[in-house]
Amino acid sequence: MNSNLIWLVALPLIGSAVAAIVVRYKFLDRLITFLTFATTLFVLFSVHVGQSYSWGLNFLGTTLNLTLNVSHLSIFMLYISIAFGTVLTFYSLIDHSRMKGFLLLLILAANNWIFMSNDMVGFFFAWELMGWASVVSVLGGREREKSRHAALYYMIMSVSGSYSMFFGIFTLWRLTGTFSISANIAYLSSIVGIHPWWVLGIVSLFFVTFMIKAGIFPFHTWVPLAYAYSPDAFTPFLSAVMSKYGIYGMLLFMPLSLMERGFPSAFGGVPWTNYIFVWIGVITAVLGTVLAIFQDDVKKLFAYSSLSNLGYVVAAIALFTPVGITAGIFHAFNHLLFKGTLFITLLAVISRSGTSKLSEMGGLWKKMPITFFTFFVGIASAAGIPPFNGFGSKWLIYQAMIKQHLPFATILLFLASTGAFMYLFKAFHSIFLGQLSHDYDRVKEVSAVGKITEFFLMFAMTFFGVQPGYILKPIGAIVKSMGLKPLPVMANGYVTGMFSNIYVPLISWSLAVSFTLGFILFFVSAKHKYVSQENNYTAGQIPEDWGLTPETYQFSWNFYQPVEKLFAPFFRIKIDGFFRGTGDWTKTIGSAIKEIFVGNAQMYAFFAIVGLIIFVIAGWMA
Amino acid sequence: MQEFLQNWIYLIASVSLIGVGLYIVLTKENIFKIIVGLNIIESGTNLFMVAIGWHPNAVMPIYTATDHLVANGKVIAADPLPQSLVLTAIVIGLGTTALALTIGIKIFEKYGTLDVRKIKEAEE
Amino acid sequence: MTILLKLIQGIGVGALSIAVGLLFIGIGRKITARIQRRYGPPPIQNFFDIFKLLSKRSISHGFAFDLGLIAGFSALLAAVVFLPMGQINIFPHNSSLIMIIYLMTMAYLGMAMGVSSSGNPNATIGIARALTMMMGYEVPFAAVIFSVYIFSRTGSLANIVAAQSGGFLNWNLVRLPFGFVAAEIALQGMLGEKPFDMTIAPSEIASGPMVEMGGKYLGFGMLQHSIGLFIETGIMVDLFLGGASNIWIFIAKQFVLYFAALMINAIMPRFRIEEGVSFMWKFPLLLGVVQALIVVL
Amino acid sequence: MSIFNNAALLIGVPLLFAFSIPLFGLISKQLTKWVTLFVIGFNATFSLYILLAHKYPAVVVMGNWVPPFGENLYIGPVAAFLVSVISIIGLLIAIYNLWAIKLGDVTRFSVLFLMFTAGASGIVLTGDIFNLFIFMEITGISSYALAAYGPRRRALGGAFKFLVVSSIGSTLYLLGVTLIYTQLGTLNIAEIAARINQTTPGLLTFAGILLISGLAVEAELFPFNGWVPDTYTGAVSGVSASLSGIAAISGVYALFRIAMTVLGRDGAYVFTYGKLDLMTVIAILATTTVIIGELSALSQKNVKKMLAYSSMAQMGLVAVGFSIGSKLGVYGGIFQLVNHSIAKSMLFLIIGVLAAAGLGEKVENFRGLWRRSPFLSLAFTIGAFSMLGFPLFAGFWSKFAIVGASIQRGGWYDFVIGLVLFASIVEAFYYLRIVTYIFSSTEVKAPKIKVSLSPAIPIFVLAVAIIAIGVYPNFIGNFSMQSAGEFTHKMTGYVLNVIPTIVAH
Amino acid sequence: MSQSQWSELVNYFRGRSMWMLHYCTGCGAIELPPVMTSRWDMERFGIIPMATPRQADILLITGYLSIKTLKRVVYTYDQMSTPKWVLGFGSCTINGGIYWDSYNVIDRLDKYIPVDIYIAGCMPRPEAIMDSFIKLREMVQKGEAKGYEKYTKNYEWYKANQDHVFGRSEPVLRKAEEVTKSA
Repeated sequence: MNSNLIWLVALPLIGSAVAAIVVRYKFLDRLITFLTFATTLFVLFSVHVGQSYSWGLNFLGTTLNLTLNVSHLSIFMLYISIAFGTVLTFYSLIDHSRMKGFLLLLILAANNWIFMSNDMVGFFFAWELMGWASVVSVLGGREREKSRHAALYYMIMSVSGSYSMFFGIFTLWRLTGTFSISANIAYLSSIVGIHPWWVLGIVSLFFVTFMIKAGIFPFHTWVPLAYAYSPDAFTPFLSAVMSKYGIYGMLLFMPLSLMERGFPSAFGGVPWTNYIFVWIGVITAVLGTVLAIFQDDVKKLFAYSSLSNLGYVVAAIALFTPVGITAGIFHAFNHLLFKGTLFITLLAVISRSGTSKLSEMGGLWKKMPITFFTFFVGIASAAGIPPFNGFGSKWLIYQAMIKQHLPFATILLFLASTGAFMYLFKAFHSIFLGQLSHDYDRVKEVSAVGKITEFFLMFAMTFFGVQPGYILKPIGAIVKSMGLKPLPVMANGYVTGMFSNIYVPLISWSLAVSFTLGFILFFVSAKHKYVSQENNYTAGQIPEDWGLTPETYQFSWNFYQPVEKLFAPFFRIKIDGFFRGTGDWTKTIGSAIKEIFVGNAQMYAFFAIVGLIIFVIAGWMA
Repeated sequence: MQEFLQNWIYLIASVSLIGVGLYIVLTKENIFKIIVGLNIIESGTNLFMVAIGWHPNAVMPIYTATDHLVANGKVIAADPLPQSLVLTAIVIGLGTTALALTIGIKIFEKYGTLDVRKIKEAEE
Repeated sequence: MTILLKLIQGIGVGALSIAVGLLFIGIGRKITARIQRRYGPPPIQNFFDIFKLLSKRSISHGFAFDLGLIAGFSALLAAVVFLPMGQINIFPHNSSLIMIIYLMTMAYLGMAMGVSSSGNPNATIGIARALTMMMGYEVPFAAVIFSVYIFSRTGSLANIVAAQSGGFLNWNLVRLPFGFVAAEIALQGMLGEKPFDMTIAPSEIASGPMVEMGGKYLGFGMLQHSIGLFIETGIMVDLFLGGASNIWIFIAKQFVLYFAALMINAIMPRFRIEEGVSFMWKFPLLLGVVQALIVVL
Repeated sequence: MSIFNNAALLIGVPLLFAFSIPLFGLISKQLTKWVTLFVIGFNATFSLYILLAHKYPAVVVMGNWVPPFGENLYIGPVAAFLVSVISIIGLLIAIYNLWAIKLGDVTRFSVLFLMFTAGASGIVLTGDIFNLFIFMEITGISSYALAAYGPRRRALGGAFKFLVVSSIGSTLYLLGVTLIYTQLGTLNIAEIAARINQTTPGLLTFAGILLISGLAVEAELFPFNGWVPDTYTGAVSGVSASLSGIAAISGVYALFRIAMTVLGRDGAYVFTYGKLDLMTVIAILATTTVIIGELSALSQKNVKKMLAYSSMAQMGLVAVGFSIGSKLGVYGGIFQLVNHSIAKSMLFLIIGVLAAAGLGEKVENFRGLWRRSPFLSLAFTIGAFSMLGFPLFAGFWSKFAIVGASIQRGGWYDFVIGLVLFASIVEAFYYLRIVTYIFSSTEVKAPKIKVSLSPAIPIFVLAVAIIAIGVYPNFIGNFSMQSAGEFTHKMTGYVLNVIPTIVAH
Repeated sequence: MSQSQWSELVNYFRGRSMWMLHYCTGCGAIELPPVMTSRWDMERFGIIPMATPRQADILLITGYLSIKTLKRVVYTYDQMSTPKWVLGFGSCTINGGIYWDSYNVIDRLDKYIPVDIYIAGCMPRPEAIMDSFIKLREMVQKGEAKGYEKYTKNYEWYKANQDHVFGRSEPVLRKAEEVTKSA
């Protein structure tokens, strides 16, 4: 019995109640949120692997044991999510978007509960809590009507997922009579050899939920909407932390696939269930990338980017090999860090410029240099460029895929990676580079709190890029706790794949030396002088005479038009159309059914009599 | 035939009344005709209830010293309880009818029609 | 002491790669001229050009412009030290091919950042084209890389070279012929030679990324191009031509590959960008996939 | 037997005051509303006393005729619990009515409202199927009249539809009662329940069908629920709240008292309907109701009508829970019934307040409500979330139990619950559409909505109750569990408590 | 290495690598392709055509300059980095050529920008062009081609001439704000 665990859940709930009372005063609300996050992080320092806490809930006639249990995976997830949340809420002290702190705290409570829960009732409770709190959080975006639609769409997907899990939970309960997650998984793994299809069915019920929450193909359609139209300060949390719940859930159930060898292998020693899942991940990665390339709304662009990155994670963990799991979790962490950073910098940019349209921004780097560099480090990480943090995990994912001899999946992931470079550069250019419109002449850099956050995030991305060992070591413990052999050598900075090794600090040193040489060469060369941005090659035309303004001289609309032409045939397939079609169809049926209630008393009487007669006749016939 | 009628006449009558009433309720447009129909159904029900307490050879359920109350070792007095029930039901029916008539009048005032099919709002 | 040695080695390799790259380009210009029945510049013309460029005054559009160009040059310089070339192999245990490719990506990112920050739309269009083309050629190239990975059971260039030792017949060129052809076409795109030179199309978009570059910035661009040329051909040599026993043979093999690319370059017109990408995703990718299938099955 | 143990007061006092209210009305019309309030307040206090002091099970005998010979009231866990809920919700609505009922004949409204509450309590308390009929009619007549109250003409239309369908329903019920009486010669629920096996099977089937059909009108099960949308929409919001918060409780109670206690057997159902048992039939009806209700609500633009359809669907869900027949299922059903009463009556009250503030009933009219009245917005959101079964709100636990019980039961209930969950997704959509409208903003600067104290109290209390139950479900849960025991164990739970000497046949 | 030796070295390299921006205004441009391609092949001297003024060392003006065109030429010249040289190509740049009396054609280029070498002729033959390139190279290597320094030193004079002649023309397009207003 470790009562500190319960504080991880209770503290945010209390904080949430307090924050809800003062929600009118935005700063107080944010301050309480930040303090609660920080305190929770502090409490977390006292939590260790193996601790557990359970309390009885007098429910359903018997005592229902709600248990919290700290595994290697949960403590890892807890640390990264709460730490990121603390950074975000610290930044949000200076933010003006409509994010409500108390909802974030509710999500935090749910977050902690989800990661620690060892019983499905608590898990489901927390999951649903997280679901609605996040939906309500999405509501306050800048574009109200779109944000409303996005929330509704997200809600429907989320609720559908929850009900699927609901069904799964009780099916398991019927089979085993217990709600304990570990006991149920043990049960499933004991019968997977005998009834693989049964297990697959039950696990699918859970996986649908996790896939929806993580935004995996074909349930990705809510992601761009919810990310793009949620309050700017909430999007980082949505993308960085909340997408990981799905990953966490998948990791819980993933060991089933290999135990007892319920399913025959497809290729490379991967059971075909996992093989399909690898491909789902790959499709998600490619799809997210390709769609991200064409977005004009920067938040939508990064939403698709999140999609793509989660595709990577899913593809990696679906392999369920030591390298795969390591790579997957590592990438999940990296994604949390760099995508969180990117969304925080976007928050800064959007709050200053007032738009999230790429085609309306440009040239902001001179106005917001620190944000610019943070963003630069962020996209470098996201593109997997050493020495920043995204590199190690991407590299490991390739290793894991190749190890299982899955070249085609790897090729597509590589395509996604190059595509990532394209959209990242697009965002980078359209926001920060190019011509600064005169509308933004008065834009200022973020205030001190923002600068501190940004420096910290830059440092974190570089640090974990250069010293991946600090993350790989706990991941090694997770891999071990899943019954797999962790990767052999994981000293700080030394990443061992199956095919080749890299020593990340070496890369950093090499870069440092070469940059020094580059600077030396640059400064011994002839002098340069700085000119204004309008002083540009315009084929001899003098801009003023030509009616040229910075906006008209900025290339950001239809950025990848040729690629669009290339992919045009694929855009006709709309996954979204399926869901929307189902929705419309339901609506049509609903309207038709509504016509039953014609508003005529006689008809109602008639229904009742007909019902009675059918009863009686059926009674006689049966 | 006579015996059959004796045994079943009330039942047949009550079922017919209910049937007639239902027919009226389901087919007539006029609100007041529908109310009449409801009343007929109710009468049928009441008749049915009274009928079940009755027996062809039954006597009044009033205690007398004579032993013709007993036939084949069984008391064959008419069951008094259904009658009391019917009384209650009649009262209730009265209340319902009165209320229905009131509502009917009000409907005529507000909607300007007694056609039950026209008592609806434009679909919102 | 070891560190100092490695440092000196690394700088030496960097200088070598620059020199060889510039020389290659110079020879290439001469060869192209001869193909076009011109006299052509001297092979060392590029050294004149570099010297002139670095000594010429220039303009800059800001710090990001400077930093981007420096990053473009330096990241490639950092990447080249990991390339095993003949007996010169400074970090034999750290020659993961994917790492080298991602390091090169940093150079592209730096370059892209620099030229875009100039605010000239031609530059950005050029970069957009370059990135699109990159998506085109990286896919068949990835197919080849991963085929080689699986075939050689290693992802380290040094080990791939080691796996090909023992004569011409052990070369991947012989063992993985489809892959070689695919990679060769991808190399054409990587080097930005015709028919894939839409990035710098001078007559359409005023030489694309280089539009605002003058003086030392253009010099850095040229240096970057020369190192890039060296690394890309070097990777091909290591992947398919069995590496080399010493640096001269290595350079000779590199030149053979470059020569082939030049030949194609000299006689080809330019693709439109989406044509280029879809070409890359048809023929070379098909070859790459066939190769991967052969390797896997 | 002390006077404080005499549950007849729960019916008697309201009825007495109901008919004496015109006298108070002579003094002041406002006074009548206060009298109503105090009488229902007495009921609430007294029923809570019975419930909390655990003064049950108890049989209240009329005129010293012990059951089965006399009429009796039985206060078991179910009655004590449901009467408390009815009275408390009645009390809250009465508080609301202090503010809401201003126009027209206030005196008669008070009379009707008291009668309505008395009738609903009577249904829950009585131990006699004919008295059940009488109380049904008292509730019915008063609710027709209440539904017709108000300035709007659609109230009349709705009331008339209610009247027609409900009259037919009560006729059917009465016929069923008569048939049972011909068989067993008794009207006492406990005795009928004990001797149900002595009936002729064919006649029992017919009687059962008549009873269930008749009661399904009040319990809002399809196809007997045609009146629901028009009546709820037409009536003033306070009345809609009472209908969904009070009448629905008594309706569902009556249906399952007959279906489970009278016609059922411990653990199984004696009442067979061909090859199906009664509960299967009810499950089919309930599932149909859920689906039809939710789907009809989906494209509904009028919020009040939407809530009406939602009520229908929720009653279906309750019936699904009951029809499972296991303790867990009935537990879920009762819990859901109470949660629904709390949430739905609150939603209707909110609609009433908004209507008074000049806000229309269209979904679009809710746009930007958050800026105009955070209190009502929050309360509406809480109610909606409770309806949807989100955690931290009351609805979560009951929905959880019903789904759990269905899946535990297995078999074709998997299918039933699949449909119900699908319908719940639809429900989520239309409720959240409103919630999202509430929190989205309008361009036009609309004035703030002032909520006076009298409607604010019930809304606040109900909203707090929802969260309180959501956070700590055990309080209501325990009562629901006891009630479930009474339903599922008919001999030990009900019959033997009423007539200790009876032997089941 | 002394300062002068260093600058000699630099000049030598500069002379060996001269990149050219050809501002083709008139008919003279037709003489350039033979110069660039196999017949005369100017690349053997390290002279290659470039796309933008930023990259170029030589500005080649191949024909008459109307006032509007001159404005562009001056802007282009300003955008080039030092060291930079101008080649006036054909009679038009020397005295206006056949447009000597036109109201909107300038008749002498070096009133507005410093011209290092004029190539006479209408039009000059490719040989003449090649010869001028060689001349320019020799001048550069000797450090004699200092037109750009002259421009800096006498900027006021050049500016006055430019302003004087530009005063004769109005901008072709309207001002920026007018454009946005009408759009």
